[in-house]
Amino acid sequence: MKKNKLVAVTAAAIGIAIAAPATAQDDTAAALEQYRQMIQESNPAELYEMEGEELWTTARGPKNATLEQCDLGLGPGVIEGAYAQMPRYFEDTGKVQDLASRLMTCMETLQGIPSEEIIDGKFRQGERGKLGAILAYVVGQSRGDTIAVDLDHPKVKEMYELGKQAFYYRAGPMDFACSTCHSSDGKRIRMQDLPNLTTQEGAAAGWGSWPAYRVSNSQFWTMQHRLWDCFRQQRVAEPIYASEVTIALSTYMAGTANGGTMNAPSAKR
Amino acid sequence: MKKWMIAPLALCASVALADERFDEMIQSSFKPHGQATMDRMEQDEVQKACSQPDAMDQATAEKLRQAQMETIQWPSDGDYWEGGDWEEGHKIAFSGRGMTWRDDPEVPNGGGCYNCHGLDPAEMSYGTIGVNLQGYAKIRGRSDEIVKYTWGQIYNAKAYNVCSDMPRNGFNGILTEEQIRHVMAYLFDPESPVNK
Amino acid sequence: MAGPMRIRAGHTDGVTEVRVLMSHPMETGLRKDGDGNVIPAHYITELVAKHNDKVVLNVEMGPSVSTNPYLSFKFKAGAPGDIIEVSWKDNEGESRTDQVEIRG
Amino acid sequence: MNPQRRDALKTGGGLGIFGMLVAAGVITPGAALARDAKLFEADTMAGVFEALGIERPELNDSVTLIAPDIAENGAVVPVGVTTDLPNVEVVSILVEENPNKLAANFNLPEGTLAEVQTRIKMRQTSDVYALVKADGKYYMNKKEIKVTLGGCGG
Repeated sequence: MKKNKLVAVTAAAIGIAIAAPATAQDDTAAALEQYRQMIQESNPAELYEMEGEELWTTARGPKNATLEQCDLGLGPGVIEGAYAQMPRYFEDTGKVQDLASRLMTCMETLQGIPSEEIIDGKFRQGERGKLGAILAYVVGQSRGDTIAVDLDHPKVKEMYELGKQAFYYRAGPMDFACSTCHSSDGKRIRMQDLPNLTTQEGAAAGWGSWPAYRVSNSQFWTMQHRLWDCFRQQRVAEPIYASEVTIALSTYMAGTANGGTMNAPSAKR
Repeated sequence: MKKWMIAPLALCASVALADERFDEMIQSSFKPHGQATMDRMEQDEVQKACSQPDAMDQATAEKLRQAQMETIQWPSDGDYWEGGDWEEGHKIAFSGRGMTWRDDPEVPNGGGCYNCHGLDPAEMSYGTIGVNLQGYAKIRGRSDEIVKYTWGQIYNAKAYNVCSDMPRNGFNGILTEEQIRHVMAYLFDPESPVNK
Repeated sequence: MAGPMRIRAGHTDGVTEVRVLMSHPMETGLRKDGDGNVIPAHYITELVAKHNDKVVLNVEMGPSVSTNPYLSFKFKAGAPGDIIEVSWKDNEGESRTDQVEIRG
Repeated sequence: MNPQRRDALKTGGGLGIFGMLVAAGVITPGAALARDAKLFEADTMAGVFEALGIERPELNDSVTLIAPDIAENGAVVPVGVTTDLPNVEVVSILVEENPNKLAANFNLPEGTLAEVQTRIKMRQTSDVYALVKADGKYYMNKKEIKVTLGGCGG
């Protein structure tokens, strides 16, 4: 019996719209919140989850195998709740892995799809694009689950600390670090609210809502894609797909978010 | 006083090891792309000192700050804003383009001011990382002191607060002297919507 | 080839509510790609929804319906287990049909 | 259990449902295949009414347009239309400031409720109109939706 974790849709969108206040300019924030809630309904990310589910069970690659034996940390083939505990340490690779890098391992070992093809590829295209859809499906199977990254594991803790250091690492011609935008409450860039990723609450809001369908460009973005674009806007060099710094930062965010709830894939501006 | 500044010797060894591990991670995790080359991963002394979650000691901060003050190039002809065009300044304030691996370095950069600051009170879409600058000169006036400070702040914000979140626009070549003058006009010109 | 639609149909108190999410770029023909070339218009022009064999909705669309279009509607009929079938076609002649059972 | 049939008719070649429906006489070829292009190409509100052969309807509170006051991004603006008017035949959504005004026409057969939702693109802040044809007459209401700029432009 497969757990249907897609959001239960109600007529909430209509209710919210009618209930929305329309008074002073201070209500801009309330109006934006109303908009954000409305776009969560029937999120197009579901289309990617559907595609990912199909890819999970389709025999592919040089080995013509499915991903159904992929071990995401809870045993081969166990998907439900797996993402809420990632990144985690994997004995077989001897590494702390986020979901993207773990799926890359599974695609290589089970299906024979070389990881280089994904690392050297482009977001939303080819095997990296397919990995994104599979990731959407896997993440959706942790919807509503509590974020629980094992910071007691020394390897995970080490990655967390490296991620924290990377978070505060200022560099490039604009002197930006992740912390420039994401270390205090209530800030925004333009109209975009910035979660304070140094607090449990902020990290849970941030980590717990990625990956996401971005309505601004009608694209499904993974956390790898999100981090890549953050670094672009920091004006530093380009992070390599699934590189250590991306996993370290993910571990820092997820670890800080521990106790929060996974609400992804979500829909974002 | 912060631990990383006055760490006992015994701790220094492990800190150094951790730093080596960290540097290794940075070096192996990035690649050059367009104008965003690997040297951008190297830190200068200000970036290094400001990459800690906690504030540094005051003496160190003051020394670094003064060194940054020395970098400021004041307008060559003494024209801080009168010769600037607030409409050009608006475009620069509005544009966030430039310096990413996607941008052509030959095209002038934007200042990205609206990303962090409110300026024109009629513009709804502004960030809040920096202070709100709506009505800038209307509120603060146009004394020599405030005009000079504003130029310096845009040119190198680290000369006033060494770990400021604001980019060093002039010092790091993000904006040209002429562009800074336009942004200054956007802030000081009575005709600018910022002061309406 | 366009991906499958996500269709959900639920029945309460004599009314069936249908929500459809389609995978489609809905290009307006007004956008340019990175090289400055106009991206040709490519959008769904029409959608038909059927309950068993009866048409319950027919929508004509222009390119200003959002990418990956979503729509919802309700009709007074249907029962759990009945079939809802939704079809669309676009300005390039591409089309797609998917089905779902009404849930109780 | 998954209620979605993945192996459902993937309209390979052939006529697909449109052809079948036309063949079965369920819908006329005109209704199914020849969308009123003139209506969708109208680039003024007046042009839309002209294409429909009607006078511009007065605003009327019997029609409700449900939409956010502010759309953070104009690429996706959720809009819904409801009305208590009886015998609703068509519900249309129009955006005054878009290049082409008409976004969508919902043709509602008998039994389908006048309660529809979709998502539209908006180029800029604009009045959005819900136009309803009921019992052969047209009724209209509007709501202004503000569209903010977003992102850093980086």
